[in-house]
Amino acid sequence: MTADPVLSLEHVTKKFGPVTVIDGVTVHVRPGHVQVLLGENGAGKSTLIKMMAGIYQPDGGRVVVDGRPVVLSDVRTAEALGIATIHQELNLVPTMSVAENIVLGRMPSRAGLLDRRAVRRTAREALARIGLDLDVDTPVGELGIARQQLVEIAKALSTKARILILDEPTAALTGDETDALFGVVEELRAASVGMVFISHHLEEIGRIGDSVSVLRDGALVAEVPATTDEDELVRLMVGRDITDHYPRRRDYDGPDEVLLQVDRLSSGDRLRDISLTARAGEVVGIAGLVGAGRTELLRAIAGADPYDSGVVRVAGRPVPRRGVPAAIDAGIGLVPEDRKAQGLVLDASVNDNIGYATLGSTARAGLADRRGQRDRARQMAERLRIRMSGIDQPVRDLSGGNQQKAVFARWTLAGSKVLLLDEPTRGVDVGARVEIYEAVNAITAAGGTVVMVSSDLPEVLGMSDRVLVMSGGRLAGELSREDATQDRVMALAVRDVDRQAEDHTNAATTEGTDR
Amino acid sequence: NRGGDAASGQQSVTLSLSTLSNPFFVDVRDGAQDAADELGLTLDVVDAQDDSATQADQVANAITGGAAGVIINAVDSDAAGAAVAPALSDDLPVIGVDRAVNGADITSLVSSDNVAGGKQAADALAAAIGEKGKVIVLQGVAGTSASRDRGQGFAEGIAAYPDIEVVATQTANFDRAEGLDVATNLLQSNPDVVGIFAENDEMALGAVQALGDRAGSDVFVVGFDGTDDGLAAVKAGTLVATIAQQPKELGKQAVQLMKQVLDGEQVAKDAPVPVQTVTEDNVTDFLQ
Amino acid sequence: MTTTTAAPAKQRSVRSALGSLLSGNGALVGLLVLCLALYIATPAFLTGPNLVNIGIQASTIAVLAFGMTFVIVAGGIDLSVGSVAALSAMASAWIFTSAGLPGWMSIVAGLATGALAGAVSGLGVAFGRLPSFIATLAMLSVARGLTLVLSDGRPIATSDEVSFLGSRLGGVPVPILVLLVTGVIASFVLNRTVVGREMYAVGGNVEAARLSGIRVRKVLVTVFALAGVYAALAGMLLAGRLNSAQPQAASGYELDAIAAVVIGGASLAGGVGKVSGTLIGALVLAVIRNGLNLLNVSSFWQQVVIGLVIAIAVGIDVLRRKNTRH
Amino acid sequence: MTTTTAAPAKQRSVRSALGSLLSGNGALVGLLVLCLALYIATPAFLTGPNLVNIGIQASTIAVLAFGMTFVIVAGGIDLSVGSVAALSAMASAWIFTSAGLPGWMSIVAGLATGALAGAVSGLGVAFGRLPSFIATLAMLSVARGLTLVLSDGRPIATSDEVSFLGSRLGGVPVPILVLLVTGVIASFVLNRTVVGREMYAVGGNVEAARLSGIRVRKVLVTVFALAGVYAALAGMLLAGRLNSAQPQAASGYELDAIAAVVIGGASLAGGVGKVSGTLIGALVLAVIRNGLNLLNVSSFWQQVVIGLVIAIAVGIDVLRRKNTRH
Ligand SMILES: Nc1ncnc2c1ncn2[C@@H]1O[C@H](COP(=O)(O)OP(=O)(O)OP(=O)(O)O)[C@@H](O)[C@H]1O
Ligand SMILES: Nc1ncnc2c1ncn2[C@@H]1O[C@H](COP(=O)(O)OP(=O)(O)OP(=O)(O)O)[C@@H](O)[C@H]1O
Ligand SMILES: [Mg+2]
Ligand SMILES: [Mg+2]
Repeated sequence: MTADPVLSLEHVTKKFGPVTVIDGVTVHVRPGHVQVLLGENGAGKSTLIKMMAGIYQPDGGRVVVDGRPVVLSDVRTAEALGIATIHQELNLVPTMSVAENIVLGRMPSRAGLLDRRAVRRTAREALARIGLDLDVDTPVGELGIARQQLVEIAKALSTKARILILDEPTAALTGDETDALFGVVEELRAASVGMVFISHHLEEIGRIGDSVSVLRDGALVAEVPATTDEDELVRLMVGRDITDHYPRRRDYDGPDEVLLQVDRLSSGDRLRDISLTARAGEVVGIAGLVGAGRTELLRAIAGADPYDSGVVRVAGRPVPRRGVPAAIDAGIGLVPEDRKAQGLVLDASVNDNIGYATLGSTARAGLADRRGQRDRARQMAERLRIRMSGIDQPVRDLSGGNQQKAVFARWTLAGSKVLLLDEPTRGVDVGARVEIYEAVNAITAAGGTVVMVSSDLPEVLGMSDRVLVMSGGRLAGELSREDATQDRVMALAVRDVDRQAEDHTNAATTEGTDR
Repeated sequence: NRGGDAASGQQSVTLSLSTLSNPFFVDVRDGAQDAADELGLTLDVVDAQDDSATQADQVANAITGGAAGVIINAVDSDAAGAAVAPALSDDLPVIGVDRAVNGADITSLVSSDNVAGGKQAADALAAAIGEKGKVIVLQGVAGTSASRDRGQGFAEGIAAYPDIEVVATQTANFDRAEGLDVATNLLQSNPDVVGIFAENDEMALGAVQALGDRAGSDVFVVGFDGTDDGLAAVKAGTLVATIAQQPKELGKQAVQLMKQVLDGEQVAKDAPVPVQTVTEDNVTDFLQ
Repeated sequence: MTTTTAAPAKQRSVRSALGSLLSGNGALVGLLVLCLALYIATPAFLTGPNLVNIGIQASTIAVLAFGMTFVIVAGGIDLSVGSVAALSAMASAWIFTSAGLPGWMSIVAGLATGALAGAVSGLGVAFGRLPSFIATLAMLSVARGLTLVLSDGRPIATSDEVSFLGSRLGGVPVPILVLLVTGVIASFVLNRTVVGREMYAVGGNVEAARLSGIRVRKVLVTVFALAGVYAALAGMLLAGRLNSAQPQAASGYELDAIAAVVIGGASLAGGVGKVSGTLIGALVLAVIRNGLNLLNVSSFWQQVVIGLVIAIAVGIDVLRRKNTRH
Repeated sequence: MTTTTAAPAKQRSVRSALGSLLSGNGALVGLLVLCLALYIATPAFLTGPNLVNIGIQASTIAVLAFGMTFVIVAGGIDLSVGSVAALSAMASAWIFTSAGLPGWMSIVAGLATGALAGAVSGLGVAFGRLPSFIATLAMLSVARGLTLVLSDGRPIATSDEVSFLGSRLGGVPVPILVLLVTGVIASFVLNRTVVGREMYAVGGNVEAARLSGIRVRKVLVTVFALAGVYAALAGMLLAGRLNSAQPQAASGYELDAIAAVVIGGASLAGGVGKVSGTLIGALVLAVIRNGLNLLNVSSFWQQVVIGLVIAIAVGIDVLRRKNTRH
């Protein structure tokens, strides 16, 4: 606390049109110190750090670096001052290789010519630092979102900055990767790098932070030590108590029915022979490490990707393998993991985005039910507390967490009987998370079933009635709510199932030829 | 055995036309085709789509394709010289049709004189408007030799009438729809115009459309080419005159000359096909 | 219950479609500046008859561009509209003149030709997975070739029904009526129908649209077929004005149509675009050409001026939007 | 130290640029199928002189398309290349014939004109924030107009230096040499230089590029200026073959150039594209035209066939890629 700040925002204000998003906030970044920013979705955290990164210029107040006021007119200026940023939304070029993405904007070169060897070397070093083993020539677009996030982190770390801003770097990560990242943060702390850290995972704050600036509606409400008790942080942040973080309730009292049944689903080497069931009124959680094939499984069930063999049944009836519309007709809905690429039409309004899945079903004679749609979207936005200037605001201008809520709202509105959630609360604040969980409760109470993939283990454990664990494209095991603990899940997730897998495949082939 | 056609034993000749989407050149082709059928030649017709480079490519392809001779209707006279050079150096006969081929010593040129035609158009228009008043000119595609030559001839011709003033010269790209729009606009800003010269019949017909009832009574339009539609308009009195080239005759004579050359006969360097001013008086001679 | 609420809803919908067609829009400022400049430069510009002329002259491009708006909103591009317009008009004239079928059939045949050509491009994009640029570039060539084959390179006279499209109805030019009606319909389709809203979704993020259960292929085929129908109408409008279908009609109009849509504020990246903007874009182009004729600018310099005005018109819009944003 | 390591690195880089130019690529299968079909159809196709013809005939579009590759990779489109080619060639001829400057100056003047025109478009895109479609559509019109103004609508004779570009050098046609050299340079720029890689970044995700500190505007101006230089070269090549700069030269070539790039596997969404693919695309177009001439297909049907072949060539590529994916 004693060191002088390397970077300060002093009484900064930021407006978008008539809306004041940041109002007279002061934040200091000190060397060897992790400054946490905490606040609900849309509180202004990302806006604040964008003023440190040279993306936005404050409308009032000033930015001070090394005691001197500066104007960070663009990203390069900020970089020149040693400021590196990991943005909340991925900023990678999907068509380019991992290596080139890592050195983007500062490619090693001689006389304008690319030094390809140095590019690869820099990239490998950067990946090694966070313990990521990846072919650096892979196009980034072929990676899952978690690995993309890790590449983004590696990219920022490789700049050797003295100020590092991390905007929700852990949102897409599982425990191991988070641990690796925090290891690097500790190193950087020792090397006197000043850091800003944003996360909606409160337990991470105590682990890594030094002090916490709490924002509410764009204003600074408190600055407290990171050791502050979590409940107190929540109170500061949302202005009320949240007693139960995982309010799972089983209110369904209808007939016990298997709603979703997956039989021996296989797809290449990414999904191998997966069978599972989900019953009415039940939440089935799926845990696993990054790359375990969880996303693939949900996408196959939802008709988003073709699969090689196997049958998906809803309420006993096989779902025709004719893409997403057939799955939707059968009552399946998918909240995809990558909201920007797969979930949202960014230029369209919140209203439109919430309505896409119900556009056809609510229409009369081919005409869209615009008024009904607005009413429904408004209600749903209210229920999930989407923070926006109006229902017609482009979803692009929403904060990350609120964008996630908009995708969730679409499927809640569609009233799917079988709802598949892929990382449903990634980037969602504690308060809003509870709203989403309540929505899940409502769906199961009404006799639906929810299959939830999440890398947030406490969430899987807290909200699931049953936990399936995936590893290497297979189901590694199943745990009841009572048996499910972090250790047991992790033990299954890392279990080497490869040999077992081979045996299985052999058996399956023989069986296949016999038939 | 150059130009031998295995199937028929006929010699094949390539006719490279500047474009086939203009009825005038369709007529050139038809005349050429008729003559070829009559004389026992195989005629390969290629369409350069008004692009000099395409034309050069097509001539080159004709040579490698084994043509016995090339009849070229140049997209542009100057550019065509380079295009036919390889054919000439291969000792293939090259006959120009309708437009000159500059910078190359071609075997013969069958053409009507566009500059002279422009002058005739000026005279016809002057006669129709009583040698005085304001006129406008609709130009063809800027930079094409047809547009240049006809425009030049008209300008020279009209200069002989001191009481006639050209108040506007605008391009309508040889296109009927553009002729309609541009003429409409020009009549708007020059309401007292009494005559219009269009560098081809298509634009002239567009101008007639723009004039409506006034065509042929208040305002007189002169076209160029003598296409079927143009001649019909002259007969109907909406067009005062069109400068008729004889496209079929052009095509026919070019093929006939080619046959003579291939048979080893000597031919003249220039084979002029007359252009004629077609008015109501003589239009029936041109209508088939 | 349902019927009583449905009736007023329908009334409102037509009114709001008109409203959205005419509502303040991007390039409007550019258009107004242009008109003001011409008003000062020449007295012939701001006269009733000249404004009617502009309306007529804008009609072909505007109708083409309305159809193009569907395609661009859905994230595609249609290079074939000019050729399809010519082919449809030629088919219409041919049905009447050569096949000797009744006149109303000629209109139906023209529209059907356009729809078919558009649907073929759409199938190529949706099922053949061709980039729309390629599928419609191919159609540009094929349709023009078929037009030439059908007509043997010569104009064909149109039926009276088609010629009516180029005439006047009680003093009002039919092309302007067609422009207005097709504009309102296009706006209605884009704003009020399910498939219209789906076009925005497909253009905005095709993956998100697909995962939301939107039948992307169906939408794409619909979009191109609609563009084909609009092209057919534009082609017949043009033929009607000339009383004949021309083999080279509307060639190169695709760039004008795309320009009209983009000047009107649509993005070639898809997902953004309004019919009202497209109309303004088409008017900008027609006004420039009209104005340059009125001012009798040399045809060489005309092209220079047209280019500059297009850049400036869009530039004004970009500036205006930048200012309101921040 | 640095020099010793630099030398082999440079050798490798040139070799690998050539390698990547020729390496197996998307539409290659389409091209080979096309050639096979023509080989079967006519004996005149697979002869030395005819293949040389194809090379010469492909050269103009290929050089234009190489320049277009930069633009498309960077996520833009350049409609002005045909006009800029004509303007540059005209400026080159004018400098020599009318201004009477020495012949080598005519080449320099041509290239400078192209670079300038391209840079102006680029500035419009980068600083004027115009969509590249609009900025270059405006330039299409302006450059053509200036060409007409400069030439007064008449062809101008070229200098010997420019005519050399259309001649032969020891039996090898210079256009083919130019095609190869410019192709290798383009491939080298895209793959080996920093600004080349930045083009992919800007085209792939402009926001990510900006946030990574890439000077997006500088990249955009460079891209369009390069396309202008390539257009100028293509224009002089064309003029050299005809010994005269034509006022209407290369009009409409922009669509062919874009088609060549897209047939070669690039995406109009940006971020994807290879020079080797573009070359194949240009060859596909040249082979179709050559083949149809050799087969003496009626010129009306030619357009139909060209359209179909373009669709099929790209369709084969799409199928092939789909198969290798899964
Ligand atoms: N470009 C923009 N235009 C208009 N409003 C914006 C823009 N960017 C952000 N906002 C608004 O500013 C507010 C703050 O957004 P910001 O992204 O800073 O929130 P955040 O605290 O990072 O939230 P989250 O936790 O969800 O990421 C939000 O209400 C958002 O809608
Ligand atoms: N299109 C693809 N081609 C090749 N491999 C792929 C493709 N998509 C995903 N993979 C790989 O398949 C594996 C399973 O990925 P998936 O995204 O399903 O994992 P996951 O368990 O959902 O993890 P997470 O979503 O947290 O990354 C990963 O190794 C991923 O890199
Ligand atoms: Mg944020
Ligand atoms: Mg996943």
